[in-house]
Amino acid sequence: MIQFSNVSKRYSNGFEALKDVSLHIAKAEMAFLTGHSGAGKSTLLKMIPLIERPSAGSVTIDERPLAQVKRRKIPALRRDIGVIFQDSKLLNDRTVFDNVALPLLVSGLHHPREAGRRVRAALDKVGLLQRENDFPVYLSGGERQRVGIARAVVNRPKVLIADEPTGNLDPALSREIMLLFEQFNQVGVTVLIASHDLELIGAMDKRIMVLSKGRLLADQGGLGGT
Amino acid sequence: MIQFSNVSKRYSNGFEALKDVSLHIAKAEMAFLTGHSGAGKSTLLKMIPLIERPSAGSVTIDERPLAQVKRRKIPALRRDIGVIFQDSKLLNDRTVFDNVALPLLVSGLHHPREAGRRVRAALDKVGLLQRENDFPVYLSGGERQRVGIARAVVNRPKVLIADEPTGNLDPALSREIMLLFEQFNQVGVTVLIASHDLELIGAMDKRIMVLSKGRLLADQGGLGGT
Amino acid sequence: MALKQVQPPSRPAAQRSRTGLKQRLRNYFALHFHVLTTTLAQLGRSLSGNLMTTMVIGIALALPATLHVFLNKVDNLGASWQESAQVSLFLKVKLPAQALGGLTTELNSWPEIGSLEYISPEQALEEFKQTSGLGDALAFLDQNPLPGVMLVSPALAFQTPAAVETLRQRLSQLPEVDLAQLDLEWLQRLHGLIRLAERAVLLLGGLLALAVLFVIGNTIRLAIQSRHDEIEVIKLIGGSDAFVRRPFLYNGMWFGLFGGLLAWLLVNVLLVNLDQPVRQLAELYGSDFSLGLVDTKTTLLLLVLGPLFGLLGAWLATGRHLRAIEPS
Amino acid sequence: MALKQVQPPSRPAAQRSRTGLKQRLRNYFALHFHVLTTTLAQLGRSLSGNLMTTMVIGIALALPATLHVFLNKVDNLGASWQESAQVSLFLKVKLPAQALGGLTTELNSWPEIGSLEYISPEQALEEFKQTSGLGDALAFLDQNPLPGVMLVSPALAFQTPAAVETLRQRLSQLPEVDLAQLDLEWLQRLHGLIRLAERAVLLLGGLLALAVLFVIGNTIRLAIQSRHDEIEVIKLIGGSDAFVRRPFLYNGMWFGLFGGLLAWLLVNVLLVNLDQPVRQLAELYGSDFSLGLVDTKTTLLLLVLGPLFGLLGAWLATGRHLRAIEPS
Ligand SMILES: Nc1ncnc2c1ncn2[C@@H]1O[C@H](COP(=O)(O)OP(=O)(O)OP(=O)(O)O)[C@@H](O)[C@H]1O
Ligand SMILES: Nc1ncnc2c1ncn2[C@@H]1O[C@H](COP(=O)(O)OP(=O)(O)OP(=O)(O)O)[C@@H](O)[C@H]1O
Ligand SMILES: [Mg+2]
Ligand SMILES: [Mg+2]
Repeated sequence: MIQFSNVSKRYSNGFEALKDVSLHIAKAEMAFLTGHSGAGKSTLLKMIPLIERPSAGSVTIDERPLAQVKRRKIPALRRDIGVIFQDSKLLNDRTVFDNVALPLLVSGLHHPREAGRRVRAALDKVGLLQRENDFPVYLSGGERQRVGIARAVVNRPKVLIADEPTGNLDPALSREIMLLFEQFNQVGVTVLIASHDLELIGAMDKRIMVLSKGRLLADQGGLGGT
Repeated sequence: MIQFSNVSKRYSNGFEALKDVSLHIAKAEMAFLTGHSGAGKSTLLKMIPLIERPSAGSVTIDERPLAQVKRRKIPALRRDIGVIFQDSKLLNDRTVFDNVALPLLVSGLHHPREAGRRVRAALDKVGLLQRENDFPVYLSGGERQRVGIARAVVNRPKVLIADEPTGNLDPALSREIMLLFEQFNQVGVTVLIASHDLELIGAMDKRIMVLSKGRLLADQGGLGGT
Repeated sequence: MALKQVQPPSRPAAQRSRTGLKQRLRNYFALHFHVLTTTLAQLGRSLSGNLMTTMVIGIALALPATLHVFLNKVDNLGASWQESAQVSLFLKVKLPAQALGGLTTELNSWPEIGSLEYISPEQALEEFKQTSGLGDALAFLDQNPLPGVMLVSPALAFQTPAAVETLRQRLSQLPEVDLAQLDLEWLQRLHGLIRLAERAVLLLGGLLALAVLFVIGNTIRLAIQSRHDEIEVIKLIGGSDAFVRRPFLYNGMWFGLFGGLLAWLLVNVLLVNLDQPVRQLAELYGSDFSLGLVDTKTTLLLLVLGPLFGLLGAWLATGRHLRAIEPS
Repeated sequence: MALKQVQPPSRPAAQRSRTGLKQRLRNYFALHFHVLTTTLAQLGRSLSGNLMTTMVIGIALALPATLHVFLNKVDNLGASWQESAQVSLFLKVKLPAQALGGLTTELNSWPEIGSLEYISPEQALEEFKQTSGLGDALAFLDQNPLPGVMLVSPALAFQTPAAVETLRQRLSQLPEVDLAQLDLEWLQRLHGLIRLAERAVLLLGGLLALAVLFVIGNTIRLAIQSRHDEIEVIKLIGGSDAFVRRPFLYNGMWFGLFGGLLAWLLVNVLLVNLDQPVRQLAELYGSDFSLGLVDTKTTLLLLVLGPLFGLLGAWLATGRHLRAIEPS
């Protein structure tokens, strides 16, 4: 489903963050990405929703080369991809409910009952149902991160991308969130997660790709540990 | 040096994030704070630089009750405390160098040679010396977090407070940063770190305090594990 | 996933199960109404700050509007200004009454001529005695040396200095007329004054219209800057440019509308304040002219142009600045 | 830590080893200079947006300044307006030359009187023949019925309608004078016009001054909003309120200064544009009056008031809004 072919990325300051990376993630697969700080994990993930574009090589989703997606069509593409960021990127002037409802609003769902049902289902999954009327500044770091996760899944995307989704969560909660991602994966969502927590991702028994200084070092299917 | 006496914190929405917490951290001690997401770790840390004030009980630093610090005197207090936040809180319109130099500017050090020397020393400690002219958006999540650490230590504070400083770092780098904190501690800085990474903090062989639902559950001196 | 696989991939998930036209239209209007009301609510929330913006827009709109109202009123005065364009015909001395009647009939048929007024030699002498201050001195005269005078006011369409001068020359050719005199200077002064006022209003109006555009554009630009993160997030989530722009456009419109309302208020305050000196001045000219309040036309103009300018300013500001914000 | 333990705890670390007064002063000025230049650089960087703000301020400052310059020039015209306050003394007929000389000497000694002009009966008749259009008719006269006329212009300080009227009454008591006449109406009209203009300038100037304050205040307020995170971080690091406020104050000052410069330019553009119609108008009144460019005093006023208003606006905006931002 997601195909990287000889992708390199040189940033405007001349730094080469990805070097000749090729990989394929199948439909409804769940995979992890790991590597040292600055290895290029976030750079790789950002290419899928077209936040960054490769300087060489190509990325295709569903056989569709992203290089050919016109500016006007980018929003539609992004609506099909749920993204969880390293920092949660919530809007501070809206309640938790409104933050999670945003993707629905953006894709044109205004029916209040239906929207409310979906938002509450998503919040329930991350254990924050009772906080729907709070503003993000009232939440702890881990709670904010979980709201970000709820927002990413509320519109039932086809692809879920998560950048360090458990960086602010305690071990027990981290495992719960990973199980949640696995549930999504089981109903057919393609899931790609970047994480440093080798213990956590090792226990998941899924494919693990290791980046180092922009190169894909190892690509182990379903083995625990590094 | 830092004394919490029966501190409770009820937020404006009625939620009680800390319940009757008492603890004492000695001068030049290094201690860890752990607990589940939403346990109250950040709330506790925020009381030291007067970002939050207790609703009951009192906090004193160096025998000085914080409740009596006047509004005008808060900046001077904060200049003596290095704070590392869960999100790195860098200024995006300044280079890494200028971000790290900010605390020096704020406390009135303008001598360019001296400031440059200190900023570069701090950046060197977190391994980002060669990135001093980049803007924060050009950095990876872990790099940003390390810049935040450099900023917190550049002014040689008497107290160092870190909220999840290694949440975005890989295990090897996390250990390095912990050793850096330990070095600071060894020259007399009082260090208090909130973290979920039990493995990491267990290996440090320092005092660990455990918060749960706003209460101080355990307080173990120099024992590994929970 | 069974549910989803039958759907085309590029349509947002939320719309997949509802594609009826009616539902879409309803969605569309619901969205606009939602944005309309939420932007208004936002405006209300940070009232004190937005009041400042609104005040500036109001002031900028009020000044040219006041001038417009003022000149409008003065234009309506037309009639009392007309006098200044009069041509005085000094008739031949001892003109027979029937020649005078013939002249009157002929002149009345000329399209250039608006109205006539005849002053007989006796009236002229009387008036001359009174106004010249030579009353006693003129008692020496044993006969009336003055001719009859016909005051000719040109029709409205013929009041430019050139047209009046042509008329004067035609009139001076008439056999009954000894001399056709015109206070052309006064007419030219009047036209000079009007030209000056028009030029000033044009410059002022232009500058202030520009100022309104700038104020609104600037406010929206800074609003965009201060909501930079929000815009980034919405774009990341898949919000289209139109979706992102919409609240700012409504915002500009609200600013313009409230600015227009405030301007209306200000214009009235200005008019009331200027009314007394204007009235005093007018009295001296023997006119009962007074400014009154804003007319309906200007009111409507303010309430239409205000939001329009707001929209335009917002459009200009969003065009450049929204595009520049991209997620990173 | 050995180094540190000898230092008092509440002094920031960076200052601990350097407490000399000279060094502190140098630090202080270095800081201000740093903020002064960095805010200017910031302004330069986002030029297009800041240009808008500057334009609005410039326009708002330019309009009252133009009016000020205009009225100033008109005030300097004083001399040519004075005529309108003339009193015409119709002297007794056949006044002996030496009585006339005595009258002239006496009147010249009155402080109320600015200047005198004598028109002999012969001159008067000649002028009357020409201006009345009765040239031929007056040929009937076998002797000159006209008296000599003395035109009296009041001194500058005695040109109010009331003072001129008092003067006229005093003059009419003189034995040599037959009649003292005054076109009081014209004088009153003039004063009415001046009152109106003054009132208009006051209102306009007040409104626009308010607009300048609002524009600058608003710009600073939105700048504060858009740098919310930055302010929060600086406060967290221990930046004092003054430290946080300083760049915004300088920012306001820069806006005011550039706005003032722009206003100066605009005023000149306006004056040049209005010069032609004004000159045409003045020519009709036989004056060679022309607007010219902005005088030095107004230039200085703009360049001082601009930054001052900028500073004031920034002060007002920062006072409320900076305090509201606290780290969380
Ligand atoms: N916009 C940019 N311009 C220049 N360099 C960049 C930019 N973004 C990232 N980089 C650099 O590219 C490298 C890879 O960054 P990336 O964010 O992909 O790392 P990462 O693997 O996600 O690291 P982390 O675990 O710390 O988040 C880093 O060295 C970073 O400094
Ligand atoms: N300003 C606030 N208003 C209301 N409730 C708040 C506020 N800040 C925090 N809380 C609540 O207080 C509780 C403790 O928050 P705190 O940030 O201290 O947790 P934490 O231990 O740091 O959690 P994490 O590991 O997720 O960062 C949370 O449930 C949070 O929702
Ligand atoms: Mg990353
Ligand atoms: Mg926390």
